[in-house]
Amino acid sequence: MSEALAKKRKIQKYLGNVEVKIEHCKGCGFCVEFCPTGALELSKSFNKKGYHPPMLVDQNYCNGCDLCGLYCPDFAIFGFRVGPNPNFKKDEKAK
Amino acid sequence: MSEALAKKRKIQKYLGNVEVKIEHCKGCGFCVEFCPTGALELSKSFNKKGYHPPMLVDQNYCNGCDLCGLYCPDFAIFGFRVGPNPNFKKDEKAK
Amino acid sequence: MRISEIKIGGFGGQGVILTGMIIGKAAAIYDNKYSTMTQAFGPEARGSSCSAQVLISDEKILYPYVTKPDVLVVMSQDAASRFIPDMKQDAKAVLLYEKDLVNLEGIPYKATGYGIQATRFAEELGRTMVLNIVMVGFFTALAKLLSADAARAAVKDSVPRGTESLNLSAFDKGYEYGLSLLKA
Amino acid sequence: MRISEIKIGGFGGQGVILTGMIIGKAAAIYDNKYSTMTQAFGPEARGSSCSAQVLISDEKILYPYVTKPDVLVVMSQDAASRFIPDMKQDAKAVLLYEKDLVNLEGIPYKATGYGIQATRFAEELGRTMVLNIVMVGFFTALAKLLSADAARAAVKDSVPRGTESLNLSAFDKGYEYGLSLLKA
Amino acid sequence: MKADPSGVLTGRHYFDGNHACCEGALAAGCRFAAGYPITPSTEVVERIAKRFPHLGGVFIQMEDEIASSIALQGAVWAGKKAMTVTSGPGLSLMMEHIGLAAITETPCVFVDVQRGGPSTGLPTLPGQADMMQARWGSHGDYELIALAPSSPQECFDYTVDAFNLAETYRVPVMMMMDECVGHMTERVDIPAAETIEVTPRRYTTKKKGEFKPFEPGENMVPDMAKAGDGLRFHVTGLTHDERGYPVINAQAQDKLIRRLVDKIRLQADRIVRYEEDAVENADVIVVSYGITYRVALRAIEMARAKGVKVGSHRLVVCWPFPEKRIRELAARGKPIVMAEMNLGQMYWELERCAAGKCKTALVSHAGGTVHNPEVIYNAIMEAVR
Amino acid sequence: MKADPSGVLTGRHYFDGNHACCEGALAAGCRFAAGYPITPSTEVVERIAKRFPHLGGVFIQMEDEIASSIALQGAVWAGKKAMTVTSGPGLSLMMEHIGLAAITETPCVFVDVQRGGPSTGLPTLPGQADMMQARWGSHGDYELIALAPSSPQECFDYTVDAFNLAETYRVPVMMMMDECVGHMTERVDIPAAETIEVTPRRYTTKKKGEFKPFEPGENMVPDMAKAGDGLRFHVTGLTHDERGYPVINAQAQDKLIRRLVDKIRLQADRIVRYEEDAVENADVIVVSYGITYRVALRAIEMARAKGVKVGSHRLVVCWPFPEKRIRELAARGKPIVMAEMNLGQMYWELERCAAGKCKTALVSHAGGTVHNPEVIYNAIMEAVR
Amino acid sequence: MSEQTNHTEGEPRVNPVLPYLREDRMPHIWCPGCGIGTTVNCFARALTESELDLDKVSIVSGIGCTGRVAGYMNLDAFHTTHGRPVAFATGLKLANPDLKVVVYSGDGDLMAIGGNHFIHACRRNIDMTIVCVNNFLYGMTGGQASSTTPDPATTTTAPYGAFEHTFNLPFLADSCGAVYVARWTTYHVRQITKAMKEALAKKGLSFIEIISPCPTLYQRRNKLGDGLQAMEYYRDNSVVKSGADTREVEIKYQGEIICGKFVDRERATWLDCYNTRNAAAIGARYRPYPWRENGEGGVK
Amino acid sequence: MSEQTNHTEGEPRVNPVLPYLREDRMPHIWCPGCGIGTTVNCFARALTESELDLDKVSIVSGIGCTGRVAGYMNLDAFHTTHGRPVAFATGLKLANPDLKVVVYSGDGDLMAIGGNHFIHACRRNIDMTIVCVNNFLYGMTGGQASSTTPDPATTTTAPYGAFEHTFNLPFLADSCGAVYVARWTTYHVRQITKAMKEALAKKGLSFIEIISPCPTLYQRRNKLGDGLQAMEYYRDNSVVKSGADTREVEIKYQGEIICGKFVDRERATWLDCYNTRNAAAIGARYRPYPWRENGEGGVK
Ligand SMILES: Cc1ncc(C[n+]2csc(CCOP(=O)(O)OP(=O)(O)O)c2C)c(N)n1
Ligand SMILES: Cc1ncc(C[n+]2csc(CCOP(=O)(O)OP(=O)(O)O)c2C)c(N)n1
Ligand code: SF4
Ligand code: SF4
Ligand code: SF4
Ligand code: SF4
Ligand code: SF4
Ligand code: SF4
Ligand SMILES: [Mg+2]
Ligand SMILES: [Mg+2]
Repeated sequence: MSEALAKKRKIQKYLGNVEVKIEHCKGCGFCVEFCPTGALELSKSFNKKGYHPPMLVDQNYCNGCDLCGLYCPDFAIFGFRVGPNPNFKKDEKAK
Repeated sequence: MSEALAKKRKIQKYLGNVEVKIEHCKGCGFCVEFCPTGALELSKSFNKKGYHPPMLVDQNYCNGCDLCGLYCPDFAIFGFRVGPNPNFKKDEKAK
Repeated sequence: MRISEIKIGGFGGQGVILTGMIIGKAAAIYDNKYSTMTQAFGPEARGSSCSAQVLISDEKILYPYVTKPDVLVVMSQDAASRFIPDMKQDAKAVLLYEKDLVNLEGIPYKATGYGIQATRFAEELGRTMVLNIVMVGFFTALAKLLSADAARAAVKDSVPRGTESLNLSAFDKGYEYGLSLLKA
Repeated sequence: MRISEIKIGGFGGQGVILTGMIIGKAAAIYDNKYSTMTQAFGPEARGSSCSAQVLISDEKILYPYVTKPDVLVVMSQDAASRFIPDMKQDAKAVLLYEKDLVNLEGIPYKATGYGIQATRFAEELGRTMVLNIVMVGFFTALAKLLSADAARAAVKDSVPRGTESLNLSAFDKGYEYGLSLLKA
Repeated sequence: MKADPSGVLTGRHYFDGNHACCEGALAAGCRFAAGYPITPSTEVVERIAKRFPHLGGVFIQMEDEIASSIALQGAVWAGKKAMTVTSGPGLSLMMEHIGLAAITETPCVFVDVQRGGPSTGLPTLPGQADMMQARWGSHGDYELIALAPSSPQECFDYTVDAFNLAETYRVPVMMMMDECVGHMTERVDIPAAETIEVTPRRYTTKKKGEFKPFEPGENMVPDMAKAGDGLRFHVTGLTHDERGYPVINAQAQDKLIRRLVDKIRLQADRIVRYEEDAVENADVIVVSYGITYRVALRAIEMARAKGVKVGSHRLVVCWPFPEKRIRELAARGKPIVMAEMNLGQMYWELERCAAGKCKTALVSHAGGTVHNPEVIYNAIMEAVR
Repeated sequence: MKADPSGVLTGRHYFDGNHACCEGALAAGCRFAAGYPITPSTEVVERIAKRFPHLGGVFIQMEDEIASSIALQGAVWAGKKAMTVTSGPGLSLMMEHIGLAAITETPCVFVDVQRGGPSTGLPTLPGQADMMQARWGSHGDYELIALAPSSPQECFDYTVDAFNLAETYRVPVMMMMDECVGHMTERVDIPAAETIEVTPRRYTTKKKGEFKPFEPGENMVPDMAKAGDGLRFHVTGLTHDERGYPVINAQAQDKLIRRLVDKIRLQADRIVRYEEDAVENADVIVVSYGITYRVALRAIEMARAKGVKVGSHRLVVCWPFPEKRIRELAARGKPIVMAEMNLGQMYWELERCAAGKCKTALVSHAGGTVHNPEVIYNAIMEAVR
Repeated sequence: MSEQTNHTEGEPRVNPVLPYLREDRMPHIWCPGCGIGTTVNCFARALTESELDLDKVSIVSGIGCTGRVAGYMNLDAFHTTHGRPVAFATGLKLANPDLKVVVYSGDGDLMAIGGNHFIHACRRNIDMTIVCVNNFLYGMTGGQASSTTPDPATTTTAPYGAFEHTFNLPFLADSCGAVYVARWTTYHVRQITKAMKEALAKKGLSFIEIISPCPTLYQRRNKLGDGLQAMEYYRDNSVVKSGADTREVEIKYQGEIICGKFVDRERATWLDCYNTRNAAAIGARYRPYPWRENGEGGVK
Repeated sequence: MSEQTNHTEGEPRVNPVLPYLREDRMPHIWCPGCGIGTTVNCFARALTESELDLDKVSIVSGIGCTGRVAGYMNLDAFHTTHGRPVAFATGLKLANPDLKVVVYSGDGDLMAIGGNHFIHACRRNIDMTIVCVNNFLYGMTGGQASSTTPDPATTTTAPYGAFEHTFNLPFLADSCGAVYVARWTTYHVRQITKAMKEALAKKGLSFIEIISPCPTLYQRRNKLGDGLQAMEYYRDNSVVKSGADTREVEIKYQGEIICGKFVDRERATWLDCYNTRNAAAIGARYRPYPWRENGEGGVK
């Protein structure tokens, strides 16, 4: 999985972020798997019910599209856009 | 109706006949209408319930096909074959 | 409290229930009396004989069933043989019957009987169906339980729209024939 | 009639009910005693905590519920905090707990407590799932209500076919660890 | 509140009980009916089907009685007064939803025109053998109200009452008619709309957030809400708290179910209704209801003609049973005879409440026709012997 | 007749009540089951689904409970012993067909694992509030038999009894279990097949023409027939004569329905079953059934420990109610306390039969869990005060 | 007139339908010109031609005028509850697969209250024949609308005319999986007979819709004459299109009636599936149901 | 970790689904990886995009895991009895046609016990949206077979594998008259959202089937992994064929899942028909239901 995820990762034009309601997460992995930019990962730590909630790998990868939110069956995560990504151009050039 | 019936009437090769359970007849007229040879007619007289049961107009017209029986919703009539119709040939010649 | 007990018998299609209905309604609505109409279904829902029972009284009616009819109206042989034996055995009781359909021979009764060829009258009016209204007229004349006005009013508002005058003629036919029998 | 009351608490997925089932079956079938097992569903059918109650007696058991457990087995913090206060307040009572999942700090009790890292033992055997069987072994050693043979037999015929030896090893792990604590 | 004149056919009519029941519903403000045909009740909805399009009401013939008995409740929660009409076999199919109406406190009216049972039984002939079913036919504990008319006039009047009681107590109310009453035609006087008392639905005045749809108010009964008003309430057939949220434990059960039962049991004095005649000095009292009441009156007349002091207690409201009153009557020590068109149903309640204080006797009848008054008369004479 | 060994899981088991019930059915010869899943009863049919293919039985999960409750009857008339299993909401849906089984005298078994009601109520928690429904839930007059087990062993034993009673009296028999008993695991000893008494269906020995499918024979019960044997019989839910032909009048109704009712009422002495302990010298008797019986025993123990002479009367067969015996016990004049997990159901029968001869008290409970024994204890102490 | 008349020569004969009837229940309750009786003739003839062991044929009905058919047939006959004959028949058939099971049901019985059992039985392909007499309303209860009453026919519960969309029964049966689907009218007595014969021979759920007059309630109320006029209407307005796409055989008020055999296909029955699956999962130990001790022997 | 984390900048925000939920009932009871919650997100988004007055939207459910949806939505919500939400919704809608009525139902609720209400509602074309979460079995009661369980998946009541033929729900809805029919899987969150939006806008009965994982009972028992694996399966094995003939969209065990919008047509609703017919029969005196005093005014 993580390899496939890594492939998707690209610095995004817009900067997004997610909020996770950790205690509501049941660790199903939908958000991680279906984030179009591979921005999420299940964290190593447990919540109180013993599930691994997701976390952003790097904010640069998240464009705030909220697809994670649309997938999350537990209403435990959502994404939002913060603004243009200052790192975006640099990255493009680097490419 | 009777005109249409009359048109169907022809002397039949085989002689048939019908039995009518008069008190079970409800005078619906199915047998009369759908007898292929127009051999039946509703009688003028009533049964005890006030219906007009059917009767054979002329045995020569009945070939005993029992279509009347197949139609009769009250199981009040059935037709059967008696034998070859001695009158049959004469009629053919006459024609 | 004097209750008049009326029973009407015949077979399905003769309008037995409507007959009872009109008689009851005439009494209850237009004569301002009390009246109760009940109907008896045959053993099966369709195609069999049926009867209506009407009670008429000046006071509220409690027990709503006929025990011994004061007036019996019969429109079929079957009804005649089943119901006549249960009539009040009294010359004041009235037996009304369809003359062409009912043969009273061999059926004992004490009531005063009047026959009418209601079906023939109805046919003369062009609609066999109104035989029951002829009977209502006949009943009104002879049973003396309804005012003629009340009966007419009840006929009028119980029959299908557009058929009122036909039905009123039927009523009058029966009523007048009834009166004529009385005079005779 | 002396009835031993046992309660087992944990969360769904730990095999709490099966633990109760095996203990009860060992007593009822293989030790020829009487035993009753009842289970408590949480407020909702899925995903919440659950518990099993087992009674063991030499005589027929009438009232089938635990009032004050003589032996309490807890495999989650939630079960510990909910059930320990209801235990028999007696040093002869036995409290068995999953050392890694339950922290007894701040929960008062009079029973004699024994902890075991059942989950870790299970993981060592290669199947976290067998943690409950480790617990059954631990229970057998310390609660002294079952013969080891009976418990083994019950384990054997309660687990899925093909997993018997794994489960018996799990049992032995818990059983031996339990005995070792007694000796200590 | 007074009846909406548009639905009231003021005047003197010659109606059978089924037609009168329809008119009662219209007068009471019923504007939704769901039904499935069944003899001998069908005339009620047939008349409704004719009348509603002129009154802004909707009748729908559903695919079966189960659907009818819940479509009805949907309509109530959308703000309509609603009823369904059936007979024994249909009532049996409605049992699950009578329980739903009870637990969700949905005010609605079920009309049962009783015929001979069990099963398909005697489709065209009368019976009074659904009385216990009306009370006990759904699983679990609940209470409701049942009325038994004995004439077309009462079919009109009690149907109005049924709708009113449904609103007051938020329970399903059963109109326990029978084939005799349903098909008997008599004078029915429908009064002017402004003289017909109609209980409006008691809607909450609270706002979303404050409003708890199952918080008991007046008469232990919560205020109502209807869909579309912005209250965003939740209704469930699960055991629930005052917010209407499911709570699956014994405490919530005790709180909710006891209230549902107590709102009828504790207020029974206000709901119970009966008619009595000459019970004070009676040597024997006849208890009856529905059409059998009128038959019993004939028997009472006969006995009185023989000089027996006979009293009559007639149940108008059958459920709740007039326990207190029957205990009083029994305490007089004089026999009580009960006639009903079944093999013993309300009679068990009578016997229970009599509590051995007086002799009781049942004049049973398997149905198919009313009692012969003689049989009741004989039982009366036997009781005073 | 002895049980067919192929269906008997002889030996000592550790089963919950639902599994035991399944095994009881198999031992009794049940080879057809139709069901629809519902908590807390589903394990019964789940086990059946596993077991039947090995035994030449057929289980079909029908589209709903209505279908189940009649598919069952089709199977009986094809010659199988059959049952269905449900809980309150499903039982409500089966009401019409319980009436059908009653009027067609179809021997069959309905298992109700009671949960908290009404409506969806408490799906996973116990109740005993379908008791009156079991008796009265279908329209019209009829009688049936209901049993209430209090342990897995009894779930096995009584299920065998239920099938046997169904055959003997040709009535639907209700197994009134509850969630506690259904989900409680205990030792269940299944005896050897040759020691299990199984009542075979009493098929007619008559030929077509002579045979009348509803002519009462032994025990007022007609002999059975099954489809395919050339008897060309007719079965209807309408009121019928001995030939099974519809007869729609009061006489036929009286004849048929009185027999249906009387075959239970008049033979109640043979059907009624209870267990008593120390009632002879008791100062108070506790009446209970099902799981509540076992809870009451704890309360009785507590009271006895205080020196109170407490007797116990435990209903095994709930319907018919042990009227005669309760009247005898009441005649002793000592109080009777009843505990049941509902707000008063069998209690009304107790009160009726006590007929004022003794004090009676109800220890009610809305369901969701068993009584706290203390509460019953308190009622006992209160009763003897 | 004597009871049996017009019988001029030959031996006393019996109406060929009589052996199939319970004579002691005749005359039946159906109205003059009602088509149900006609379908019974066809059924009797189909039974004769099928050469079935009649002792093994059961007939199951619900409640309704059509529902009375079971009670008149000299077979093992079950007059069950309204809407439930298919569910009863399912139990009957599965409990003894040697029985040939026929359900006779009205449009209300089968498709209103009984609709769920119908669609599930079709889906499961329970081996039975279902005959639906469609008279476009509820006859027995006095002429209420059903799910087949065409707009704008009036009925007692649709006094201003029926207005709901109707079910196209052959299409529904087809959609749910019936293996044999046909429609005829009571005019088509020979075709009905043939269809019934085919249906009886077909393994799986076969469905025959028969359009039939209800002169008392449907024809009269809608001023369409009597039973005979209905029959003439059927004769003049039926179009035989065997193999027609069932989507296209909807019936409109007084429109043409498309008749014919629409579906005839093979599909494993419920019991086939049951045995196949159990054999696959349980293996050789599984004894197919019903187990026959010795090949052709009886059900164990 | 604190309750709300990873929230590094900007204002405190809310999950856009939250306003549609009864927060005081969260967390919900659904299992890890259960797809029902995902469909709720889509529904919430569709409601937003539809710009409906939420005070006028009612949601009706029966009993089942899916049936719990009603109870979690911050709408007027009715958690009725098992199998009956469509019948309840019919009453609700007809009694107040201004309401937008949505039924959320499981495959067992809708098509087993509730099948009759479903087919009749489709036939009548009652104006409502029905969402069916098809997880191939009965979740709430512990994993019994339903009429959609594909052969040979095992369930608790089909321990040797399900063997009955299954319903093809889009085809059935289509056959019975639904005007909008679509199928998607929980993988297709955007498409579900769009379908729901279209369905909400559609007059008449719209039906959306959503294939959804039940990891606890279906996937696990059949060794198909967890919820995520089911989602990946959907992603890899779904074939979008909008406009496909509904006859051809049957689902086989672990076969391809044909998704798309299959039906989108116009057909008068029950209420349209009711008004048209009454107006025709009664004439000018007839006031169409619901009568609005002044054009756009409220229901009288
Ligand atoms: C549960 C139940 N509901 C209603 C009825 C009343 N009922 C008897 S027959 C019938 C409908 C008959 O219509 P159909 O099935 O079309 O048969 P038809 O009489 O037209 O042949 C109804 C509604 C009943 N007997 N049982
Ligand atoms: C009348 C009735 N029968 C049975 C039940 C038990 N029951 C509750 S939910 C359910 C099935 C749920 O399956 P489905 O509709 O597919 O929903 P899911 O849980 O799979 O989402 C059943 C049978 C009930 N509550 N009521
Ligand atoms: S908001 Fe979009 S990009 Fe950011 S984590 Fe969620 S799905 Fe990935
Ligand atoms: S989708 Fe939701 S529940 Fe699943 S892992 Fe992500 S945040 Fe947790
Ligand atoms: S037997 Fe044939 S030919 Fe003779 S009357 Fe009957 S239908 Fe006509
Ligand atoms: S078809 Fe039968 S009922 Fe009709 S007229 Fe002929 S004999 Fe009489
Ligand atoms: S009412 Fe109609 S269907 Fe019934 S018997 Fe009469 S004509 Fe036939
Ligand atoms: S049992 Fe299945 S459908 Fe129900 S919540 Fe769990 S995963 Fe979802
Ligand atoms: Mg019909
Ligand atoms: Mg499901």
